This record gives sequence, C-alpha cells and structure tokens, in this order.
Amino acid sequence: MEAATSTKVPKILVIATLSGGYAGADYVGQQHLHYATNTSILPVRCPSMFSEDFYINAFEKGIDGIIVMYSGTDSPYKGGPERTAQIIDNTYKQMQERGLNTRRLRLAAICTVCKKPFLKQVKEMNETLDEIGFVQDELAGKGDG
Amino acid sequence: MTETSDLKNEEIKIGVYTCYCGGNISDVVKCEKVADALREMPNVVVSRTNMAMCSDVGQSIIEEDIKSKGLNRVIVGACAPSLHEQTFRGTVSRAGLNPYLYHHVGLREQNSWVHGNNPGEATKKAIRLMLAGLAKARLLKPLDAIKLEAEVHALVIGGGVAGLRSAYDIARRGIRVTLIEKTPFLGGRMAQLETVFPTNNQAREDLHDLIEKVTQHPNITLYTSAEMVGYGGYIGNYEVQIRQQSRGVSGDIAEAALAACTQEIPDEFNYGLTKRKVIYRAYEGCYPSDPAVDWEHYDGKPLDIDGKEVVFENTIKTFDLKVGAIVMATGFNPYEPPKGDYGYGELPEVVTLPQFIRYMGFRESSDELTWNGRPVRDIAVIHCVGSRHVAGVHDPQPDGILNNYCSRVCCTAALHQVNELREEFPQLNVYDFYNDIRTYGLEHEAYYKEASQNMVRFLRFHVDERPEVAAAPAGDTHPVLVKGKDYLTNGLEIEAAVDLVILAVGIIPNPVPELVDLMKIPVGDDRFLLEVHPKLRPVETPVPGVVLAGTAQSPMNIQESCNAASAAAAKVSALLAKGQVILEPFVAKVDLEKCDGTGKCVEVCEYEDAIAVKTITIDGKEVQRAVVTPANCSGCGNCVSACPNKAVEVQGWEVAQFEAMVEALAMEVEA
Amino acid sequence: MGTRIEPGLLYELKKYGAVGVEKCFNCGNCTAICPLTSDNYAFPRNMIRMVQIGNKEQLSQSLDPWLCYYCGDCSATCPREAEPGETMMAARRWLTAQYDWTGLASKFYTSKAWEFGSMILLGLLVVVIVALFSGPMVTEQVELNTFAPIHIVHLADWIMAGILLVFVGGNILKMYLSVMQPGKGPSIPLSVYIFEAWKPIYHGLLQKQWDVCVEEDVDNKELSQERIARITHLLLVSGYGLMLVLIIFFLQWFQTDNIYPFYHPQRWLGYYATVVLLWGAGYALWGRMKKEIQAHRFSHASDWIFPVLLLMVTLTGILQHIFRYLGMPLPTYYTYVLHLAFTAPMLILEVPFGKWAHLYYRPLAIYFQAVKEKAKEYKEAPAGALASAE
Amino acid sequence: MDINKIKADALVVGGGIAGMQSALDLADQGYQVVLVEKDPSIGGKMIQLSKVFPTLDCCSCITTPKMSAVANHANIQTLTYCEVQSIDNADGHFVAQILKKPRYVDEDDCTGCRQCEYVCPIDVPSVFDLNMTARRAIRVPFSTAVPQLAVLDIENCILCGKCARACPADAVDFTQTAYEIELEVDAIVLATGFETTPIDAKKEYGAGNLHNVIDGLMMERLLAPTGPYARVLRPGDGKEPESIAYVQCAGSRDETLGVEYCSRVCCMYAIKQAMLIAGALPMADITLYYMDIRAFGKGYDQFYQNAQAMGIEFVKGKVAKITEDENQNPVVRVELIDEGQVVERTHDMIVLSVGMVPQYNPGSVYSVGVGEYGFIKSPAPNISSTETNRSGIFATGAATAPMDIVDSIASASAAASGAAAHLEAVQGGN
Amino acid sequence: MSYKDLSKKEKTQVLKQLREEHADTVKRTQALLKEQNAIRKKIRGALGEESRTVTQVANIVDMPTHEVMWHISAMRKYDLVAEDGMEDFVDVLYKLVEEK
Repeated sequence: MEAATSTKVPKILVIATLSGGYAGADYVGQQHLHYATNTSILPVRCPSMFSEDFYINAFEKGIDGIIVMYSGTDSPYKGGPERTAQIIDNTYKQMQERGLNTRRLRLAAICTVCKKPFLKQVKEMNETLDEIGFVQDELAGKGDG
Repeated sequence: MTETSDLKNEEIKIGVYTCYCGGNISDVVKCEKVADALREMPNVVVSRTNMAMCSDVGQSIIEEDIKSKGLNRVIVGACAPSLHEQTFRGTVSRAGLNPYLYHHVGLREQNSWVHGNNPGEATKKAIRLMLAGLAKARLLKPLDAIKLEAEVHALVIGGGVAGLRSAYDIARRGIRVTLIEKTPFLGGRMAQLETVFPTNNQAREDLHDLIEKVTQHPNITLYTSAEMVGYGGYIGNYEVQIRQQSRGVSGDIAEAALAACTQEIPDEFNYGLTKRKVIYRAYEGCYPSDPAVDWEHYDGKPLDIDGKEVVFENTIKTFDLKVGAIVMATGFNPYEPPKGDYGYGELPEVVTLPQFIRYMGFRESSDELTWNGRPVRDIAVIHCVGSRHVAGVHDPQPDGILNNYCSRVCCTAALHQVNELREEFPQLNVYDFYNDIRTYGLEHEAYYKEASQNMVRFLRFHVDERPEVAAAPAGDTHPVLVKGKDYLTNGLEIEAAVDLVILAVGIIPNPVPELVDLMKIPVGDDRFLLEVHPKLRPVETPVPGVVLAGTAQSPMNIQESCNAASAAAAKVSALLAKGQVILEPFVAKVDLEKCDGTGKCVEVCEYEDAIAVKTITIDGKEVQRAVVTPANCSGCGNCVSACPNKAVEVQGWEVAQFEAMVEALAMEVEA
Repeated sequence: MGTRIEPGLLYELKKYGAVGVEKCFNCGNCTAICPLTSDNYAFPRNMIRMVQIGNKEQLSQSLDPWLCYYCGDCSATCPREAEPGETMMAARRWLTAQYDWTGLASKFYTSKAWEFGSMILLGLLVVVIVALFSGPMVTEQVELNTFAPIHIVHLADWIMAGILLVFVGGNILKMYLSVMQPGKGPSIPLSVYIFEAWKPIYHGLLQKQWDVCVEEDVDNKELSQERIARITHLLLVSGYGLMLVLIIFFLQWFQTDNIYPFYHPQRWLGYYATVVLLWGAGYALWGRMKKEIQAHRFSHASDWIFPVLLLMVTLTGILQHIFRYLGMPLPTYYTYVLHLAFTAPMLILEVPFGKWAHLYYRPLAIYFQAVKEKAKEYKEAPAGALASAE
Repeated sequence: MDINKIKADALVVGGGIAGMQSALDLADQGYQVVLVEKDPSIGGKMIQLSKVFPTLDCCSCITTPKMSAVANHANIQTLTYCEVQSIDNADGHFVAQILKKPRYVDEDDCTGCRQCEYVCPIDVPSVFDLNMTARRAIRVPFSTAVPQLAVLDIENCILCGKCARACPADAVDFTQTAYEIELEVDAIVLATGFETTPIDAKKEYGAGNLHNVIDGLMMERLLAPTGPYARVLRPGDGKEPESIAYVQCAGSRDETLGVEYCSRVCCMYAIKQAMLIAGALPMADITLYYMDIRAFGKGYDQFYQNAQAMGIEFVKGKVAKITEDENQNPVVRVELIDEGQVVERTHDMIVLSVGMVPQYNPGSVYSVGVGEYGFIKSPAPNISSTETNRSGIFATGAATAPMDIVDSIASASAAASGAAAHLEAVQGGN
Repeated sequence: MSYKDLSKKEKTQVLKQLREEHADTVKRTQALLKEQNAIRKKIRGALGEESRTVTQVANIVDMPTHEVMWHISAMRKYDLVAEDGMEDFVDVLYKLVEEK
C-alpha cells in the first residue's frame, strides 16, 4: 500500500503539564497562531507519573513522535521535573535497545506563555519525523532484521 | 465505594456533546461531522451539538439526557478545560451524576483556533480528540472531593493602595488579614503623587484615610519591612514564612537619631532628584510615623546621640504564618528610559513625569517655575515613553521584552499635570507630542479639553517617527529643541524650543522574581502577573487561592486598582468565609491488593507525610502497605511510575486512561 | 530645519476675536463638512492649525479666510465647539490688519477704545468742519444746497474718495504682495491675470460662491437661512454700489433741493438703495441680537460697528429726506450734518479697515486664487495641450 | 393583588454582566441575593454581542455560563420581568416594592419549546436584534435566555389565542396580571447598565435614515452566529458588503450630541468587529475612521497592532458627513488628517461606533447621586468607586461610567465586596 | 384559578374581556397583521417561481429593498424561507420552504 503510506501523516503526541505546556498551548490558541494538525495534546498533572513503558507502548501503538512538555523549574510539584527527566533518560535507553530513534521523544520545558518555544518544538518534531519516517516502519524494519 | 462497584456492573452509557462555541469552533470544525462520528462509537448513547453548550439551554440538554437516557458518563468538546470544565462538572452533578464522571475535551484553543487555516484536518483532529476523550470517559470513576478546614486568614503582599484596599475589604468580612510591606512605610506609589484625577484630591489625603482604616481595623496585622521568603501548602492552608527587618530606631531616640544621621543617599521617594538620610521617613506624615534605618545603605558607623555613640543593629525576625489565601498586590514601577533616549540622563532638562510630579511636590512655591535655577517658560511633554513599542522601531528592554502595551494612565496623568501647571503659571507654553490621546474614562476627556483650553499645543507623531530631543545650538533662546513631524499639519517638520522636557513614561510591573518562583504564578508576555481569564476569572491566578490586586496584573489607575483589589477581596472572602475549602480529589490512591509495601513510592515522594508505608490489617493479617494522606498529597504521580507493582494511581488521572487515549489518538480517522 | 512653533500667534488671534480656536483637537470635521472645501483648498482646520502652531508666514499668505462665507456648518457640527467659523472671521480681521499699511486696522480690531474713539473723533471732526465751512441756514424753507453748497460737498466727497482710494489701493497692493509673493517662486504670466480678471467682478457683483453653501434641501430651516444670507449679501452689494455711484458721480443730481415727482427714477433708485441697506443692517443687527444662526452667535465689536454705522447712515439719510419733504429746514440741516458725521467714518475708516473690507477682499481673493490655480495648470499641463484647449 | 414577601440579604438590580457578577460574588460568600431584571431574561447587553476583545472568545461562552450559574445558585433568586418601584428605609433595612409584570405564561409549566412562537401570526420588530428582523408577539426572548420561558407581549398581541391552543404544556395564561412583591434587604447593588447613543442622533450621519448605515450593536448581531441574517449582509438590500467602514466617536466626544466624554469601549469593539469581519468576509476591505485609537487595557494595544497587521486600514479623521449614492451605498466625507486632504469615499456599509449613555435614571427610586452625564456617582471615585451617597446602596458597571466587560466585572466584584462588608457591619456576622 | 383550568367557554370569555381591555392594541395589531399578510403573500408570490434576491423581490413586489429584507429575514427566522446560494457572489438568493 505504497499510496496509502505516502498520504499518511506522522502522528505527534504532546504530553503537557496543566501548569505549563498545556496552558502554553492554550495561549498559542488564544493568539490564533498555527501549527501542524497532526499534533494532539493531552494534559497531565506531571509527567513523572509515566514510567518508561508508557512511552514505548505509545510508539508501538503508532505514535510517531512524543514531546513531553513539562514545567521544568516552574513545576508546582516537588521532585516531579527531576523524576520526569530521569524517566525520559531511561526511556531513551530502552528505545535504543528496541531500535527506535531517540529523536522521536523530546523533553521540553514550556511555560504558560511560551508560545514561540511551543511552536518551535512542534515544528522541529515534524521536521525530525519527515526525516526519520514512521515509527511503524522502524518497528517493522527492526522486526525483519 | 459502593457507588464504584455498582458502576462496574452497570452498562456504560456516554453522552457526547460537541459545542459550536458560538462559531469559535464551528467556523473551522464541522461539528456535525464530529457528532456523527462519535455517535457510531460503542457506549455512546447520545451525540449532540449546540451553539453554546455552556449556556443554560446547553446545560439543560445534558441534564435532561442524564435523567431521561440514564447517561453515566458525559464528555463535552468545547473551549479549554480551564474555562468550563468546572461548569460542566456542576451540570452533571445537578443531574445527580458524580462530577468526576465528566470529561472535558478542548476543541478550541488547541484545535479550531490553531488550525483555522486547515478546516478539513481540524475536523479530523476534533474527531481524534473526542475519541480520546471517549476512551478516557469509559474508564472514569466516581470520586469524592476532599473537604478541608481552611485557615480563615489572608495574606496580602504589598502595602500600596491596592494592598490596603484589599486588606481592608477582607478584614471587614470578618477574616483575619496579615498585610506585609517590603519597605518600612505604607502607601506605595500613590504616596508619591500630589493631586490625582479625576477628583483633583490630594493623593496622600485619600491614601491616609484608607491607611487609618486599615491600621485601626482589629482584624488586620501589619508588618512593614517584611517579605515573604517561604511558601508551602495549598489553598486554604498555605504555610508561609515572613522575614521582617527591624526599624532600627524606636520611640524616644528616634528623633535624635534622625537629627544625628548625616549619611545621605539619593531619595527614591523623589526618584533621585533629592537626597535623604539613611535614617529616614519616606515623607512628611508617612505611616508608620517612626523613622526607619535603611539597612541596605547604612554604613554601620556609630552616631552621636545625646553624647552617646550608638550603632544600630538590624535584628531580622523570621516567623511562620498559616493563611488560607494570598493576595498579590506587588504594584508597579515607572518605566525608566535608557540613558540618552529622548535625552534622558544626558540633558539636565529632561525628566520623567513621576520625577516632575515629585519636583512639584517638594519645590518651594514661588511665582515662577524654575528648573536647575533657570526659569521655565516652555515645556514639551512626550507621550508613550516606554509604552506601545513596536518591533523594528523600538529596541526591546534589557530582558528582551518589547514594551508593546499601553500603560493606560500616562495620558490623563500627563494632561492633569499640565493643567495644574498652566493654572499655577499662566505664562507657560506647553507642547504636547502624542500619538493617540487616550483619556478614556468618563471624566478623563475633560482633562484633554481643559488642556486645549489651557492653550497646550498638541503635536501628533507617528509611532515610527518619534520626536527627537536635542540640546539647542549655542545662542538659541532655549536650551533644548524637540523636533519631529507633526501629522496634524500634514507631516510638517516642526521644532519646539523648550526649557524642560517631561517624558510621560509608562508602567512596568514591580519585579517579584522570588515570589513568582516560589509560588509558580504565571507571568504574561508583558511581565505582568497573569490571570486565568480576563473575564471569567479576572483576579485569580492558576494557583488556587492566590489572587491578584492592582498594578501587579496590568497598568491601572487608582480607581481601577482599588476595584481590582476589592474584587480580589471578594474572591478571598468567598473562599474563606465558609472556613472550609474543597479540593479536587486528584491524589494518589493505593491498590492494596497489588501493593506489597516495597516503599519505592515513599522514596520518590518529596511531600512530607503524603505517602508512607504503614502496618495495616487486611483479612486479619498484619501487612505492610503504602498509605496516602490525601491532604498532603500533591497528586504529582512520582509514586505512580515508581511502583514496581503498578499499585498506585493518581485518581482521575490514571495511566490506563492515558493509554486508552493514546490508542485512540493513534487511530486513523475519516472526516 | 523645522518650522519653530510660535506660541504667540494663538494669543494674538484671540485678541482678534477667535473664540474657541484653542479647543480644536484637529479632528477635521470642519474641513470635511465645509461645502467650499475643494482639492485646491481645505479649510478651516488648516487655518486653525496655522494659528495653533503659530505659523504667521503661512497665515499671512493665506486666502482662505476670504473664501469662507461663514455658512456656519463647521461651527454647528464641531464636536468640541471650537467655533472654526469664528477662527476664520478672526483670521479675516487679522489679515485685514496685515494688509493695512497704516496700522489702523490692527488698532481697531484689538482695542475698542481705538475703534470707537476714532469713529467718534472723525464724526465730530465732520461736525466741526461743517460748522466752519457751511453756508447760512435758511429757515423759511429747506435750502440744503445753501447750507451745504453742493460743490463743496462734492469736493469733500472727492477728497474722501481720494483718501479711500489711497487706503484701499494700498491695502490691495499689500494683499497682492503677501498673497502672490511676486518675485518668489515661478512667475505668473500677466496673461493669466488678465484672463481671470472677470472673476472678481463677477463674484463681487453676484456673490456667486454663496450658492455652494446653499444646499438643495429647502425643508431645512438652517439651510434656508443661508439662502437669506446669500440674498441679503447680493442686495447689499447692489445697494452699496448704487449709493456709491449716486454720491460720487451724481451728487448734483442726488442731493438737490428739487423735489422730484414720485415716479422719478432719482427717487426710485434712492429708495431702492435705502431699503436694501436698511434691510441689510437690520438683518445683521437683529440676527446678532437673536444669535439664532451659527454665523451670528459670536459678535466681535467690529461686527456691530459695521451694521450700526450702516443703519445710522441710512436712518439719518431717511430722516433728512423726510424732513426735507415735510419742509422742515432746521431738522433737515441737523440730520444732514449727522448723516455726514456717520458717513465719513463709514467711508474713511470702516470701508478700508473695518468689516466692510471683505466686500473687496473677498472678490480679490477669489481672483488671486483663480490666478494661482490657473498658473498651476499652466505649469502642470504640457505646453501644447493647453494651447489647443484655449 | 397578590402580595409576595421576600427577605434576603441583598438586592441586585439589573441582570447584565455586572449585576450577575455582583450577585454571584455575594452569593458565593453565603449571602441570600435577589436579582431583579426588567427584561424577561437575564444577560443584559453582553448576551447580544458576538465575540469579545481582546481574546476573541465567543461572547456566550462567557455570558451564558454566568447566567446559568446565577440561575442555578442556591443563594440567588432571580426575578425576571420585574421592576423596582420604590425603596423605603425601614429600621435600617431597605424595603423594595417590586412589580412583577405578567408574562401571560405560567413560569412553572412552560418548557421553552417555542411552539407558541411558531404559531403566533404577528411579527413585530425584534428589539434584541435591533429591529433588523422580527419576533413574534409571544416568544422565547432568545435561544440562550435564562429563564428559558416564553413571554407574551400584550402590546403587540391580537389576542387570537392560537398560542394557548398550541402549547403542549398548557402554559399560556391569559388571566395573569401584574402583582407586587415586597422585598426586604440590607444592601442594594445597582447594575442598571447603559444604552447606546441613538443611531439617529446625528443628522450629518443620515439621522438613522440610511439603511446601510448601522451601529456597533447591530453589527454585533450581524456577526453573532444567532444573528438576524445568520451572516453579515446589508440591511438595506441583503447584499454582502465588500467594503465596510467604521466611523469612530459617532456618539461620543461630541459636544453637539451632549456627550463630551469618551465611551471607552468603541475603539476596541470596532477593532474587534473589523477582525471578525475580516474572518467572515475575507475579501472585504475594512476601514476605521478615528480620532484617537484608545486601546488602553491589558492586551488591547497588541490587539490593535494585530488588526493593523491584518490589513485593516486605520484612517485618522472624523467623518463629517455620510450621504448615500444611487445604489444605497453610503458615502463618507472626511478629512484625512495625515495628508490634510478632504475625500469622499464610497463604502458598501458603514458602522457607527456609537457610545454609551446611562440606561436608567436612578434618582427617583433610589435617591442616589448622579454626575453631570447621568451616570451614578461615587463620593470617593478613586478609593471606593462603587459606593453611592447612600449607605448600603452600591453601584457598579456601566451604570457608573462607560466601561468594557473586563472593567465591569472588576467593578461588579468590588461592589459585591462593598455590599458584603456593609452586610457584615449591619448584620453583625452571618 | 389559572387559564388552563378554565372551561372552553370561560377561556373565550377571558379572551373577549382582554380584547375589550386592550381594544386599541387589538385594533392596531389587527391592521398590522392584515398589512403584513398582504405583503407576505406578495413576497411568497415573488419567490414562488424561482429563488430570488432581495432586490429582485423588491422589484417584483414594488417595495423598498430594506422592507423586503426585513420581511425575508423574519420569514427565514421562522423557517418560511431559506437561503439558496448566492448570485454574483454578493447577493443571497432565497427560496420558499415547503410547508410541513
């Protein structure tokens, strides 16, 4: 199904903190700025709740890129950002083990009014995915190999 | 608990509602298609659209559906959850459904408003987001909100007019208030004004009436020279730490110390136009009336008082307070132009409006206006200094931010000052360089007209052709020339020869990086503290129980500051009057069957006494299990990912729900 | 180098009766509402602005105040009640003073003492002169020509006319110099001046520009007031013209002890002129007292003096006429002296320096404006095109 | 005549955004509030608007939830279609006599299904839509009305009885008469709002006789998704306009109209509408003729800068005159101040940015002091802007001065704060 | 006793009495209704054959366009006419809605 895949668009999942990235995404909306429609944002209190396998599972389900927009030093949760960073680090290792390009997963600190960084993140992830292709192909390729 | 198990057996019936949002969504997204797509999905009993789901009519539809169709889950796709999630929780709750069986999907800020250029894909994305919402909805569980005793005590940060007004209003509602002011004196920026529009009253007289009410109110405790240095807890139960510096001098020796002090520094009350001693009163009649030592500048040398050598010591007191809510009334600073801008800091004849107001306050009255010993006959006023900056024309500030906002008060304040000048010195000529005159209030336009009648010559510049201020060539009649194109005279090149240039500078927020950092209050593009929504929750911050009062939020005049402060007081009163706050139940919950007491969760938790491994009895056996204290849990979820048994969840934000949502988002949809 | 703002001009114009000009916030309403505003000139805001920033040079070169007919729309619709129309009137007075080489006009407009004093002095002077040079007062019957021998009166007339001519001529010359700025800028060929020469006469006599102010909508009361003003001005011009011709050239025929029959043209011409002048003076005075229309809401001293003088001249003329017809010698002589005492200030002071002056400045302004526009056309049009068009 | 007696803590007069916010803030503090609204639905002027500046939120997304919150709040009793007749001071309380006008529809039975409205044979101009379309003699005031109940306008009814026969709930009640309600309260908040300066006030602008010259509120309706034509069309002939001009200060800053003050909202609503039109009619040229652009609030000047960037033309100059050409196209005559040129420009449609004047003179009923222009005046406008010269009576929103929604809401909360403090003082804690 | 509880005869009586009380209103509104019905009949006639713009209808019924606009918008509001595309991209066409 060559034709089908060529019209297929990579899917980007954004995990965004309510106090940071999600509010930032709302702010981008209030300013009526544009970004790619393949980006879906899920609000989370703090991404530290997700363990490594959550991300791996997501890729396996067909999500091509994940941006974790956490609150960084602005986080209202003690220890949350550090733990998030650690989990993401661990995830990178697991991704490598599974032959997944680690560029599919990004961690970025986005504040409530960070409209430019937000757009930049989405744009860069799209560029990356254009370059490295669909996760399914990568997983399939690995499987074949 | 029984409710939960009941639901397990119950068939899941979901109502799905897609809001047009009065066009905000439907102008881009084909809402009917979204509704159609969702209607076909398992568990969906009803799928509808409405012009405004949040309206009474829209809400009634949901209530009616819950009652008549037996819905036990509801999702609405509408604006951002921060705006109306609470509204719909209320709706389903009125219809007898647990409010946490509601899920809100944002289709506006994160879809129609960002994909207006691509309606087809936006509709597809809306379907995807709604499907994800549906996936979560299937896994929703009923939850009970956490009710906690609230500390009936508010902290007001800032002793300017907004802080005072707010403290007074809260106190009058029978709530204890602690007011802290960073400097040794109350009054803030308002104290530095002379007469104020639109009443022409003396600012300090109005202010002192209010200060008197505040200081005499039994519910208010006042700390000057005090700052908030520690912060913790949550709405209704904040634990803050206050650090107060001592006044240094007291009672009987105060006057003698004041007299004996010789060390001088520029007086910030007069914006550096004069000097003051390091033991000082901010101004005549200030409150508290006792002088204070300026510890930052005091050189520590002994003073000779009544023949005794006295050294003053700053004994810093730190203490904890429990408060239920916090009012941010941290105020503003006048914009200070960079050196050389409009000749500021280079030509002695260039001053800012606040400086000039101070000058008029402290100068000795005479029949002639003088500046630097020279008589002043001609004055230029330049508007929008530090405001309404445009990229490419103005440079950003040192922090990289462009002051692109209007400072709201400068037009009327400048014209008010000019009118007073002209009345006192009828021989003065005034040239007013403006872009737009923004005397917007009911009684403000009168100041503009009065200025015209006072023979003020208005000259209009274009924002990209700012007037230039330069020293006049030797031999000119005046020391300074202001040159520019006048777009009231077809862009004619004009020049005004003047003795004094007054810059109507804008307002920038008083920077409070430490507080912002501590409390995690968002700051807007313009550096002002950011409210949740300008109309829905105009004085509230996203931090529950932390509200904004006055110019910390945006430029405002005194009237608007006081209104905002009173509004903040109303929110605090509504919050604390009942003595109880209701918290969202989004806290960790341990599945006792899965937990085997490894304690991994406790290791990663940074909240004291939020989760602990305790010995409990299950089926007559004593076992080690993790136990959550909901009031102390922040709901961050550190413990969730740490648990090797996946025994912990954050209620309402369960990993399984996220996994279901991710699955839905990964599906291809047709639209 | 930019034009320096001179704050003084605004104060100066206020002395010339500019009420409210300082209130103007430059919205442009007046200019846009003005029916006379065209691509070539836009007033009154332009004028107001000159005054506000103190551009004396440009103001003194301007023709705009003369081209305004004060229909009052600008003032009536001004959102700040800055009375732009009054600024135009004040600018007219100021310009009259600028054109005046004697300096009298400036004194008249800015000082009531000067204005009234000089009028009274001149009137008294006339009385004194008559007292010194008049003939015997025949009491048996009316013999006006014995009391005031016609050749002496005529001589006095000519002297007055001479003075008037010197004053007016000088003023016009100065107006020409300041408006046309000969020597500066591209020179305007004489042919243009000749070609456009019909305009001042045409407009002066027929007051054609008024028609622009009078709009179609006749239902509107205020607009029909403009029509009345237009007709009044037309009538007045004919009245003055007639009287001037009668007095300067046909005094022998006009001032006579003969009583002509009722149908005689001498009587008819006289009556026509008298009625018209009486109407004009009455219209202005009554209007200024009632202040109903915009143009009459504010009155400078000079606005009063002109119609009052006119009224007194006309009334004394009528009285004198009546006494003569009734055969009452002494009242005839006294009213005659009074008549002269009002006529002399009217002609020597009011006509060249007073409000009357707009009767000749206005057609001249139309003329100069036309010349300027024509000259501009010449300059802009390719040489051949214009030749073929002519 | 029925006499109903109600006792409450506070009376809020006016169910617009300010009144609703005051009522909610008082009720949230635990006070019993009675909200009286003269119209059959609460919502005020704000519910007529399309979207709001500077966020471009749909207006009903802000208003309707507040209306709903008012209607559902346990501490608020809403009396619509009621007017306060008199206020007496009795033993330190206020006693208000309130006239309940007959709806001719039973409030308990009506379901708001609009079947009566559909069978009603008579169409009369709809004031809600600024007379641009019709409504029936019996009707539900608008789609998001609170309460969602029909009301019969007896002044335009032919009394045929069709509605009564059509009503599935048998709710039409021709026996209803007006009755009085006696209300005892300790505090009053006046939120009586504003009117716009009449569109026919200025004869130079066609005195309301030019059909393609409309006012700002009419444009709000045209832009609202529930508007009279469901799109932006010329009321004069139904054509889609390709060139639209705004005439600023068409009812403010104009002494010939007796409105010397700035109405504060017109610049922003005009810019907002211009942006919305640019969205609805992407090909349309939009021009704003202004004297000063007063974009003063938080985020407002940035909004103005965005509008300029979108290509909306801003022209400094006050329009002096509007006439009409043979195709009913309005023609403006204006001096372009920047160039000093007078031009006549033809547009397809003109919007007069009319200003704000007080809705109601509170003098006779409430004896509160008003200022020069009829807005309720505070004795201490800076420190306590919502107080009036009568203790216990507060005033808020556009009843006190022209103001936008953001400022009205702040003022409303401030009035609630004042009223609550007053209640605390006179009741000694609750 | 409210209206719904009355007998049919009593209801007629109440209406009759109200009509007497509001005699002037009824007279005025009935005249208005008559005029309105006549106009609507003409407009329906004009729209009967094909979809037309407001200007076209106005020409046929010989009424000012703004009045026709008002009536058509009223009819659209109560689902008696509906939009039917555009003419020349600027003029909305209206058609009659079939009575249910």
